[in-house]
Amino acid sequence: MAETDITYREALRQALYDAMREDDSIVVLGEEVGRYGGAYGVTKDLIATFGAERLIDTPISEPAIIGAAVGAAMTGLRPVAELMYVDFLGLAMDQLANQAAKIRYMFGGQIGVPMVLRTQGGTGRSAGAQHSQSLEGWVMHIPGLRLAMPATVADAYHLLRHSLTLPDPVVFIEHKALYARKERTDLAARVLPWGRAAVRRAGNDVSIVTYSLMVHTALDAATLLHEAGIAAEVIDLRTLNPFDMKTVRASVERTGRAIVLSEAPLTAGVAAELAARISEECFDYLEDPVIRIAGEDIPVPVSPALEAAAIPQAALIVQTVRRMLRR
Amino acid sequence: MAETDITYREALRQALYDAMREDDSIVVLGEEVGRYGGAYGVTKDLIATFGAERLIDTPISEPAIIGAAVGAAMTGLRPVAELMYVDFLGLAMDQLANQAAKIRYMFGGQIGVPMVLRTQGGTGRSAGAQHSQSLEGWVMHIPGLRLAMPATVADAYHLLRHSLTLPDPVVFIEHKALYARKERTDLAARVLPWGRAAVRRAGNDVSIVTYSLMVHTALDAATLLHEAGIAAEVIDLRTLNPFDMKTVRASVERTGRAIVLSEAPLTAGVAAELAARISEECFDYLEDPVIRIAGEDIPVPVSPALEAAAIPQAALIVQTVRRMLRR
Amino acid sequence: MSAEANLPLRDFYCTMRRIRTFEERVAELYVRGLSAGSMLHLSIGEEGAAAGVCAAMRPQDSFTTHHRGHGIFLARGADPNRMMAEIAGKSAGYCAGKGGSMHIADRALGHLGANAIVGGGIPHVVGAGLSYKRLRKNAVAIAFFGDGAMQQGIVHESMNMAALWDLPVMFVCINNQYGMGTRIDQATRVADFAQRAIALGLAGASVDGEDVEAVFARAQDLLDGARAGRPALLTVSCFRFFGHGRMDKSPYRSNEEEDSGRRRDPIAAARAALLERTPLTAAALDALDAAIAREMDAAIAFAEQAPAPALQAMFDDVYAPSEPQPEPLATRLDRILAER
Amino acid sequence: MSAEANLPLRDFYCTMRRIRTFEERVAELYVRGLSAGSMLHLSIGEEGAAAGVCAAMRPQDSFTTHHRGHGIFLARGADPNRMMAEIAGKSAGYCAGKGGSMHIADRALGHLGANAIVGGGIPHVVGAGLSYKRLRKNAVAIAFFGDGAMQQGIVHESMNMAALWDLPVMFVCINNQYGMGTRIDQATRVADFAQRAIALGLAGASVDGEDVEAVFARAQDLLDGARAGRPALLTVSCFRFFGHGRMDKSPYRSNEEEDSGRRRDPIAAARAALLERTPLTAAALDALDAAIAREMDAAIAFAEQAPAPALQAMFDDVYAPSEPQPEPLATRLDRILAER
Ligand SMILES: Cc1ncc(C[n+]2csc(CCOP(=O)(O)OP(=O)(O)O)c2C)c(N)n1
Ligand SMILES: Cc1ncc(C[n+]2csc(CCOP(=O)(O)OP(=O)(O)O)c2C)c(N)n1
Ligand SMILES: [Mg+2]
Ligand SMILES: [Mg+2]
Repeated sequence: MAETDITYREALRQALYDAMREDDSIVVLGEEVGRYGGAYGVTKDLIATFGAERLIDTPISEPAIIGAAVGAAMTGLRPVAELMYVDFLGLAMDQLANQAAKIRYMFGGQIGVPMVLRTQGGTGRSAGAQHSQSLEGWVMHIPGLRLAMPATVADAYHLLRHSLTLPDPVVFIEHKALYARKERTDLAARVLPWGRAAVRRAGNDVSIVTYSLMVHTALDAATLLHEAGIAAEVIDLRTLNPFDMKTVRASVERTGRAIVLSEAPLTAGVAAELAARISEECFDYLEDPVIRIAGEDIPVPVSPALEAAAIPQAALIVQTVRRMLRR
Repeated sequence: MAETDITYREALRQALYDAMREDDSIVVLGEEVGRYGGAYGVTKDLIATFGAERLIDTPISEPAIIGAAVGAAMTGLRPVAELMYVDFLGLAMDQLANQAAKIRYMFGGQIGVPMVLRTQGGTGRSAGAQHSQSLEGWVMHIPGLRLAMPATVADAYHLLRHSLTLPDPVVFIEHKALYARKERTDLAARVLPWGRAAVRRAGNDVSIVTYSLMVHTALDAATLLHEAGIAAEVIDLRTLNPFDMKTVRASVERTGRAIVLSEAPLTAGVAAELAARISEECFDYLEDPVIRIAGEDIPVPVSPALEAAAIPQAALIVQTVRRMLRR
Repeated sequence: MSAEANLPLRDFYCTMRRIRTFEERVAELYVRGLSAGSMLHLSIGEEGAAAGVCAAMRPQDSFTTHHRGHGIFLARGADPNRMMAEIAGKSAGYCAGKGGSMHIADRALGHLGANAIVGGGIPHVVGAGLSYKRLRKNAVAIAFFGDGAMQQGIVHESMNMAALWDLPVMFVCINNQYGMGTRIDQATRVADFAQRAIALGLAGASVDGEDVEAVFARAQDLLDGARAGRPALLTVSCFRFFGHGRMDKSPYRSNEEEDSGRRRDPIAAARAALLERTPLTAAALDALDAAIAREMDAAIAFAEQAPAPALQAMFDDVYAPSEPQPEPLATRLDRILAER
Repeated sequence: MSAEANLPLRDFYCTMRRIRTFEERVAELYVRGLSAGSMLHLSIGEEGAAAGVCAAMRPQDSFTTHHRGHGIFLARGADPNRMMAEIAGKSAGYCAGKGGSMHIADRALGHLGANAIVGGGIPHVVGAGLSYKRLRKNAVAIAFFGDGAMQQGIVHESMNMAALWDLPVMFVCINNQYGMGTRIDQATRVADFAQRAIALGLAGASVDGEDVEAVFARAQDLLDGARAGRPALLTVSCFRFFGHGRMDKSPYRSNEEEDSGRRRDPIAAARAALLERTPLTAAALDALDAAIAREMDAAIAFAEQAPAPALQAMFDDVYAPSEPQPEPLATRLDRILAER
């Protein structure tokens, strides 16, 4: 197949479409996923192909939506439950963390929960403190949950396809500011396997380790750094459970410097895990402490100017790297 | 007042008693807090003194319990909402993280939410995967929530008293394995202020940074290490938001080595934050990477032997420190 | 808009017209890209619910609203300037520009907050009811929310608690027949929500939101009961004239449905009744409308001219001012890098 | 216990007696410190609900239970040896000793899991119902839970969905009047839960759990309906003979209440009916009881002798065996420290 211009949103939709064609047991359930086509349009018109039995519009009942997906996954379906905003996890965390994540374990391996929880998070639409969060840290902390956060169009497609083959529950977090992103992509081309990080830009001076939207911020920073004669390597983790420490390590051992970049509030988030792990595994190679650049430790303000200032900007990354390298 | 033998449970109860005597606006609400006296007996007989209007037995409705506490806190009461197990946070996380934590901010500082969410967590009673978790990491990640985790009898009393004077929501996590712990304590004696860590044992060879039950595991390890001629410093953080990096830093700069100890699963938990922060702030002083010793990345199994093996043991700490120090 | 005790319908009309005109102006603000936030939910068509219920409230009463709460707050007496400024994300707004359209609150008027989580504000009134009961305030706390929220478990928990504890609480479901694109019969088998309330021990009643006087009367009855410890659920039926948000063109509704729905217009009904039942002339009402239009134009101008919040303000109000504050990222990086 | 189609009451009796004896043995296990876990909830007094409903289920049906689920699973046909071993945390148990009393499941018998979160397993049957409907399985999924769980929002959400989608689902509330120490009238104003079901569009019915035949008949009716897409809530009233858990001495109940409650004994009732209505003699029933006692003694012996799980087993089953596994802490430390 040839490369075409395709958006992140279209790639996700295509992934659902292709997977549902191949696997009859896949059903999508959630608020507005059917007739409406999804709050962000990812399931647009799928109902026309697959019918209301497979694109199931639900009442506004997040705990029961996720709980129903758990039950369906235990009994022969492969549900894709959509949580309209990752911010609503607080309503459904029991079903996710106490049920989906633990059922295989508590029941001694008898029953798996092959479901995908699709949701989206992040800032960028000044949607306010309750619709702009980055809560992947909560998920990453719970054993039993796989976690993917695609940054590119190809990954949106392939990671979602892959999620729909896994035997365990997957939390799949899209980014609201990426839906309209268009890339020239051949969806038929192979990508890296699930669990492997991608080096999005090679460089020997510093490793920037990140995922989701921030990959692009990191790439912007790398471009600016390049102009200053600094070669930054940008690593896109793609999945956070499992996550590919091998690639990160190889990079940091080479560059001797690491920046961990995440949109979520700094404290006790994913950036902490990445920084801790790099610090413990690459200690002898580090010229500088691993620096975390992350969201401010505040709720996301609705004012667009404040919202933008509350998450990492390329300029700050550039400045930080230059200070680290003293040039 | 003189020192008496008092348990962690009694200290908590006394704190509630004394605070409720002084402050008429304090009410306690939760499942079984009144007539039953609390699942772990912390509110035992308080109803006899304060009546059913101030010790409010609720239906089993965790989201609404926390939500009602939020509303009460906004309108003149100072509620203490009890969540019987921290594991039930998944049901109430929306009311905690999207409501209690963000109300002051979203509303531009007009209205505060001076409430305390009292709960207990951790292993030790082989209560299974849904009743043995350590979910403080979820809380620490949310800006707007204060977080205390007392390890000692005196702190159980004083940190709870202090929580009941704060203008912002506090999550107060007790440890189920500490309730019966007895210490000779003078509750009238002053303790360190809120937000300050306590050096529970001084030492110059390695800093062990921890909180809650693991303080005692660390102290056990330190005793064993002492026999091997190694002086470990044990730091009890007491509160995780805010947390006292100053004390930690001073210690690590002196010892050059740090172990971070937490009962929660390792990945993306509180231990990650502590390790990341020490690594970034004490980089030039570290002889070894900051080592995290934490719970296994698994749900907690019910079998007592497996449960015990799933969380950090003193022996492993000792072994690790000896390997770090090569003696 | 002066209150004429013997002519409440004129007041209702005025309140409703102010809401509608406000919302029309907000829509323009949005289209011009001046509103903060991608999300904007207009309450046009629902003015009868807001005006009727709020008129029955007393000054000491408090309330929470859902995401579609502009009208309710205006009916309660909000200053359109500060509302508009908040919606525009300006520091002159009710919440210093941090909350925006979906998170307006005002302590002075007993507004405990709009909420962007469907159902999120519902249990808060249970807590407020506890306070009022304990502190003997003779106040009622009222939760406003939509028909979609009736499927959230928390409404059931909250109603059960309110009934169990005889709290001074009223739940008001503004039933505009839709939750986003989901019609009520696609969300539940039983759209008569009063039954749910009754099954939990509350009073349950329904009223047609086109008739603002009926809403007021019903609300007043139920509020009297609530004040005496008999909580209630009032469902006010109406039609959401426009899309869920400003981007939603409601493709899931037929033209006929929209046309007939928009004929259920509480403002037109009130106007007709005023002309029929009172000495007020069309010209007088037009003059009133024009005055309101000027008021709302002024609110737009106020919001536009108001300064944006200072960037530094983003660190304020995470915690009370007296308490330890968050450390800004830049400060932290300076500290770590400078010390090396 | 062979099935005698013309004498179901004998089967019910047998099932109920097996449950009670099993629970008595479990209590001993607990007292002797051999059960894994501090938590143990006995279903003595509730045998009528378990035996009656499970007898009406078909082999293809599935179910979830609450924390007080031993009796239900036994009535469904569980092997007492494997149950007892699970409760003792042994690898020969149903869940390899990882679940214990509150987390027993068995795929083969359609047990989708006991749950220690009050209400946690309720929505799972909605999902199972979706599966069965879509996969045309002619099966019903049944959620068992207590009266306390009726106050969890998720039960309301789940019932609403089941009704909305005409799912083959039955909700069974075992109403033992208490949630821990909270009597039902301290948890809700309306204890007649059928009203809640009806208000959401489900069939709602109540039956006295002392009469196992009545439970069976009611359950069969409702299961027929559920199989045809008419979900239902069945409330079975009974009395929890002992404390909430083994440590709870029920100080919140008077002796009179306990005495009269324990007279609502489905086993005594069935025994009396058998003696009256059938040729079975007291001696025959005693012999049956004795056989059951031997069976349960054997289960205890089995559990005691079963080996404890290997420590390494704790890392199994977090993920499917084919997938990346968690790295044990010791391995990680070895790696980090060895490499330096
Ligand atoms: C917990 C939660 N779920 C979903 C949403 C997305 N959402 C916002 S409004 C809405 C529809 C609400 O319908 P209704 O309660 O009837 O209020 P209306 O919009 O009709 O006023 C939905 C699904 C949300 N904001 N919060
Ligand atoms: C979500 C949650 N809240 C609270 C508890 C603690 N708890 C365990 S059982 C129970 C009472 C349940 O009562 P009911 O549903 O009537 O079941 P019963 O114990 O009477 O069988 C409570 C409060 C829990 N396990 N899970
Ligand atoms: Mg609606
Ligand atoms: Mg009960």
